[in-house]
Amino acid sequence: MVNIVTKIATTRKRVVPKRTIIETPDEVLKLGKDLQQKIGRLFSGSLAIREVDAGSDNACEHELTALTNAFYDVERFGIRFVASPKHADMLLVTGPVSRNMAHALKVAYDCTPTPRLVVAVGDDAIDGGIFKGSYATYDGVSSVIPVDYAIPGDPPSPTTILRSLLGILEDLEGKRQ
Amino acid sequence: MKENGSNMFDAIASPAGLITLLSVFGLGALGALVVRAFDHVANFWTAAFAILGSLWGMLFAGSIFVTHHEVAMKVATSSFSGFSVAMHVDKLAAFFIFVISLVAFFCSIYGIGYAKEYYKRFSIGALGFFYNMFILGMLLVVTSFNGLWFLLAWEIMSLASYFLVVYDRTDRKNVKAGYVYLIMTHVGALALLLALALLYHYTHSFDFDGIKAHIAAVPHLALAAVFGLSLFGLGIKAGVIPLHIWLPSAHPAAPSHVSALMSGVMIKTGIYMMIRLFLDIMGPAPLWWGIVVLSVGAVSSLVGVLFALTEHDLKRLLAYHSIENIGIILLGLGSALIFSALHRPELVLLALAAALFHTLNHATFKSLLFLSAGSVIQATHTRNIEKYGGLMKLLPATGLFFLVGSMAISALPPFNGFFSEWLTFQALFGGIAHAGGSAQWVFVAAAASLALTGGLALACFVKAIGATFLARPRSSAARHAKESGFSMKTGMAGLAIACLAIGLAAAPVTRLLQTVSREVTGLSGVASTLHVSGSRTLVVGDHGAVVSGPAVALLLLLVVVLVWAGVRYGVYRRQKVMTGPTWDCGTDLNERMEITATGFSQSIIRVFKSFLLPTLHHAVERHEDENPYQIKSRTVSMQIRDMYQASIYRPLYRLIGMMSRSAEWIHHGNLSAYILYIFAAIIIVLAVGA
Amino acid sequence: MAHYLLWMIQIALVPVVAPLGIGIINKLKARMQGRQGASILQSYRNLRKLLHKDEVIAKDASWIFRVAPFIVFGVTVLVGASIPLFSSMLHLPTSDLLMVVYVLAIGVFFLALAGMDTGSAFGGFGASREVTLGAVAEGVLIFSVLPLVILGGTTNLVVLATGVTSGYVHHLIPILLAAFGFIVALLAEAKRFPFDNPDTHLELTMVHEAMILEYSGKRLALMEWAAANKLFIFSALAVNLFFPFNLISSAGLGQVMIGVVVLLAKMLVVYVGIAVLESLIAKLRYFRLFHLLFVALILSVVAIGLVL
Amino acid sequence: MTGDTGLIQACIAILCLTTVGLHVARKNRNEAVLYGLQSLAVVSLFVSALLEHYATPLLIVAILTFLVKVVLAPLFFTKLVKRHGLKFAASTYTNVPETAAGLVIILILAGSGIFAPLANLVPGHHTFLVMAIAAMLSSMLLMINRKGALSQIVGVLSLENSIVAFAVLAGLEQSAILQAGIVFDVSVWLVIAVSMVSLVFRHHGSLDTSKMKSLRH
Repeated sequence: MVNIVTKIATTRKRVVPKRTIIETPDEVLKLGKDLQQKIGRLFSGSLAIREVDAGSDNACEHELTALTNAFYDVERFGIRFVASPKHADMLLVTGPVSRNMAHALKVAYDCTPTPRLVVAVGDDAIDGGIFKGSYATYDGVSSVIPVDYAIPGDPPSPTTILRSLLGILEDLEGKRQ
Repeated sequence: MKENGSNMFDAIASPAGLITLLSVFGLGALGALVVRAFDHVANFWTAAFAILGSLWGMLFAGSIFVTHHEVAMKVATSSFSGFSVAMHVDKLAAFFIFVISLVAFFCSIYGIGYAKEYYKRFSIGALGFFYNMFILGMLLVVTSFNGLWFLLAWEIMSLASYFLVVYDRTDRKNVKAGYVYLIMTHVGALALLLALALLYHYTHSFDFDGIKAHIAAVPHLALAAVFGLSLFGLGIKAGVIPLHIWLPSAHPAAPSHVSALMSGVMIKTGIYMMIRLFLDIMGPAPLWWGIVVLSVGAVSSLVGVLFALTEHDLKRLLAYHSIENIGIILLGLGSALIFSALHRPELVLLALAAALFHTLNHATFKSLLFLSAGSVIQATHTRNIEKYGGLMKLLPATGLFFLVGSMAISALPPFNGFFSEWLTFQALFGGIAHAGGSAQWVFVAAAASLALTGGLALACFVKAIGATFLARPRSSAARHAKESGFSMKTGMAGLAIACLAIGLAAAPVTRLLQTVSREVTGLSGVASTLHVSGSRTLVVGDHGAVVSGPAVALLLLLVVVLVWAGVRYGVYRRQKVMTGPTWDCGTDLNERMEITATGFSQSIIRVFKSFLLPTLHHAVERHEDENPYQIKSRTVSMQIRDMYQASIYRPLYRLIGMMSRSAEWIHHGNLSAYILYIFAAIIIVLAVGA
Repeated sequence: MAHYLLWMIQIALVPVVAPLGIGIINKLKARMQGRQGASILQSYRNLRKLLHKDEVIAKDASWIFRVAPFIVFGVTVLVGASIPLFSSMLHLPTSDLLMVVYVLAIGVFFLALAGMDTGSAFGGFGASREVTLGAVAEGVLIFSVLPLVILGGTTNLVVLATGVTSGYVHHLIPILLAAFGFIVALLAEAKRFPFDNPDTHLELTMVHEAMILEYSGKRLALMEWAAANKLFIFSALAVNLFFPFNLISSAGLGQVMIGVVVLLAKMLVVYVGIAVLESLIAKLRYFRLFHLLFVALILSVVAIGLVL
Repeated sequence: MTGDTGLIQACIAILCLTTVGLHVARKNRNEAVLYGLQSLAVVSLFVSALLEHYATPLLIVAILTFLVKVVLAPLFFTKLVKRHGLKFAASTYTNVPETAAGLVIILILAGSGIFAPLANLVPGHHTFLVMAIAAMLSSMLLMINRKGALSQIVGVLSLENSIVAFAVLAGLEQSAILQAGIVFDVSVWLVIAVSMVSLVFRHHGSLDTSKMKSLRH
């Protein structure tokens, strides 16, 4: 315990000057502020996302986990990744829904309490992508559960994901008016 | 009730009342034999007389409390000098009569429905006879005032309960359980006989008041011997730890309403006699008596609950909990003995009131638990918890009653279990604060074991309820279980209400028990640290550790209802509540994937493994012929080595076996040789005699 | 200030401030990980959103699953109102050490049952671990407060919280030992770091999260809120029993304000301590936890020895 | 029981001699006859008691003992011997000198201090009581000594006779309990003797108890 504390104290905070790397570009910050404002109005400030991996090739997972690192840190905008679909408002489904995962996806969808959103992330989830037409998959999430929105890209970068999320929330806000 | 004018109560609290009480049960017993040919009639006859008798018992006990009478009756027989049918009912005996009658009342109501299972299989008349004789025996034990008469009543009680244990003869295990029970009870009775004989030798009387008068004549060593013997004998009946072997096998073997009576009340007769002997008759006890009783109580409570956790036979689990609760009662009794040795009368009253209160509470919630376990077993025809599951939806009433019983036994307010454990804790804390020297550390150990026992009891009953009543049924028997009959439900409902009522009326009940303990210990003039203010709150000590039954119940109810209303109506009202699948990572759930009772208690067994000595046994069966690597079946069996069985009883069995084998040479089949032995024996006896 | 106003504060203090505490801990942990982290009011937003959502209840669940959240939350509110927070004048018939422990045990009882009720594997194991830990932690809790009970002569918490100050000075060491025992029991009961990681959902380690996995909507909100309350209650007890300097006895507005502020300041120290602890050490293996608990028990017994 | 000592002396003498005779007798038939003689001696004791002061129950008992013991029992034994051809009583464990030595030891024992309290129950009949005790002990020796089941039964019956004699000599003849006891005892014994012997014989084919070792397991 002691050596950790001493190590934290002694190491210099910034090996590389902060403003070049750590400083999040203003574009992400602006996106974040808008997201936070929209979530505040639509989900009373806390959007719980359950990320369901329906047989994805882990590319989208990397991008989605990047959202929670120190650089993007979506938690400060009110977005939370939760463990069980029962706690979630939005299901981010990745991957072309392999045969084995179809039932699990169906159960996850049934378990999510309404008002719920299903967002297909990545080209595989939208229409099977590079695995399109294979005997092992159902070619996209929409063939198993109703999909509300989609985020194209193989895989979409964290910024695109944030931008699409903002678009989704704006569209939702439009519908709700 | 006015003190003097109520002549109705005076009439009841008299020898006549006592005799009617005993004769009602006697009649019930004999009548059951007479009509044993017709099952239905015998069942109703037994139940009617048992219910009538227990009602009268409660009335009788109540009137003794109201009129402060002491019913005494003595019929001296000329031929045997020591023996006299002496009956004496003071407040302590009246309290135990009330406990016996209360439990017997609800068990008999329950019995009407439960005995239907035995129609045409076994003789209901015999069941009725032994049931009534059993209750009669218990009533005689608590009212007898002569040593030999007490032993006679003790025998009636033990034999009647033996025949009830082996009532279901078809199951080999029951017969063996009865066998072990019979041997151990009579070893206990022998110890008691020796103790009373020793007392008779010095005080020349078997009557308790005679013994009490001449107690000074008994030398110190003999008094210690009597204490040891009676603690051993009564300990077997009460089921304290090293002598508990018979209890977990005998109680479950009996029909459920009888095992409720046995577990709820019969083991309390041991406690009654301990109080009568150690506190009332044998005067101021030396310090080491209290320490012995306290440590036995601490060990019993902790070990009892640990073994209960490893059980997956529902009734054995409850039987082990009886051992645990007897341990808690002994904690109260032991601290009372220590305080009387240290001459701190105000703490003696607190500790004894705690022990008596827990006796009453344990009688109610343990019998409730056994009755509800009985209806679960009747519905599923098996005692193995692993075969239950999901019964809360199929047996809603039994589930609710079992829940109430479990909350009471894990000492959760507002039920009665909490208040007696609270009093026991106060007694132990008082001991830690005020007792000097070594007694202090025994109190610390006892408090530690009680705290740990409380938590583990809660763990055990979460396991029992979870595995039995929640989630999905694990076997077809559990899937087709049907709710038990009306009489069984009323029996259980009565006891559940009793648990709650005693919890709410904790303060007045404790004041009543204080008068009992004042009378037993003869400390009438002393102000006790425990006093009841405003008939609602219990206050201990001058700084006032306050606890009040009705207030807690009211606050809990108020808070839960307010929260429910607040959320239900205060918040956005248009939420929908849908029933969907259990998520569990999206897999398809079947009943094998629920947690089982063994799985549940596995972590606790690992934590206490140095004590419970769990053994894991892998048996792998392979296909010999085709492919040795292809496993046909794999069975994993986990057992708990019962430390007491292994370290005390098995060597004992081996010793007795060896001794009997060494005496076998005398048995060689030659008739004349046997007559020679008789002849020689006569000569020797006469020679010694002359 | 009118007496009943004081009561309003006493009752409302725990449920209102508890989520803030959780927010502070998460914020500090995020800060120590270099992230900016969610705002400290985020837990209020989560609760508000969950309260407005619909619910999906498992079809295998019985009425216990439906009733448990109200009981668990109600129990924490009742205990919150009966423990000594800022004023020594307010005490209920339930403000007794054993009553507090056993009333909280009702919460644990129904939480564990609800966990097992849906028949999922996680709920079962969560309940088993929770109840096992709870059993030993309850003993440690009672024993760590025992030195104070012996000093104060009673188990009444309000009296303990005020009475101990007198005997405080020449019993410093036993009280510190007992305080360490109490902190360990606090971490065990509130399922904080060395015992259970509140953020993780790893089957191997989660205890509290496993039981509320199947809850949704307003029932999930109540369960999470109850967990926050429980942590607040135990830290309030730790602060007021072992460092009891702020309990006011008069009902003046100024006095009350000071009392509350001092209480929250002292609680802040505890929360910061928890956040730092959670960032520094790794979670202990499940069966090593009981070694920690038994060490805490032995320390409390040593403290009792010193006090006797 | 203070009747004229001459008659009593004769009866007691017969009693002791018959028990000694039983030890010596080889043939079962002789044993039956000796037993009949012994019972006759006991009955005559009853008669002498009756002479002294008449009591109807005592009379009934005397008649009954006479009928059963003197007439029926020997008859039954001889019929049994004839039917199963048990002419010879099975041999004994000890040869004749040893049995004689045993009898002497018994006589000394009977007279010694051990049985003193029993012997001087009635000071007048001290010698008679001693001889009755001696008869008892020797019939027990007979039971131990003999291997044949039949002679063991005769041994028991003679023990029973000597007990009755002792009781009568000790002045208990008037007490109803003794009489009832005797009647009961006799009837029970007969029933047992009959069923036991026939059963044992059918099962073992012989009455020699030493062959019944298989009973042990």
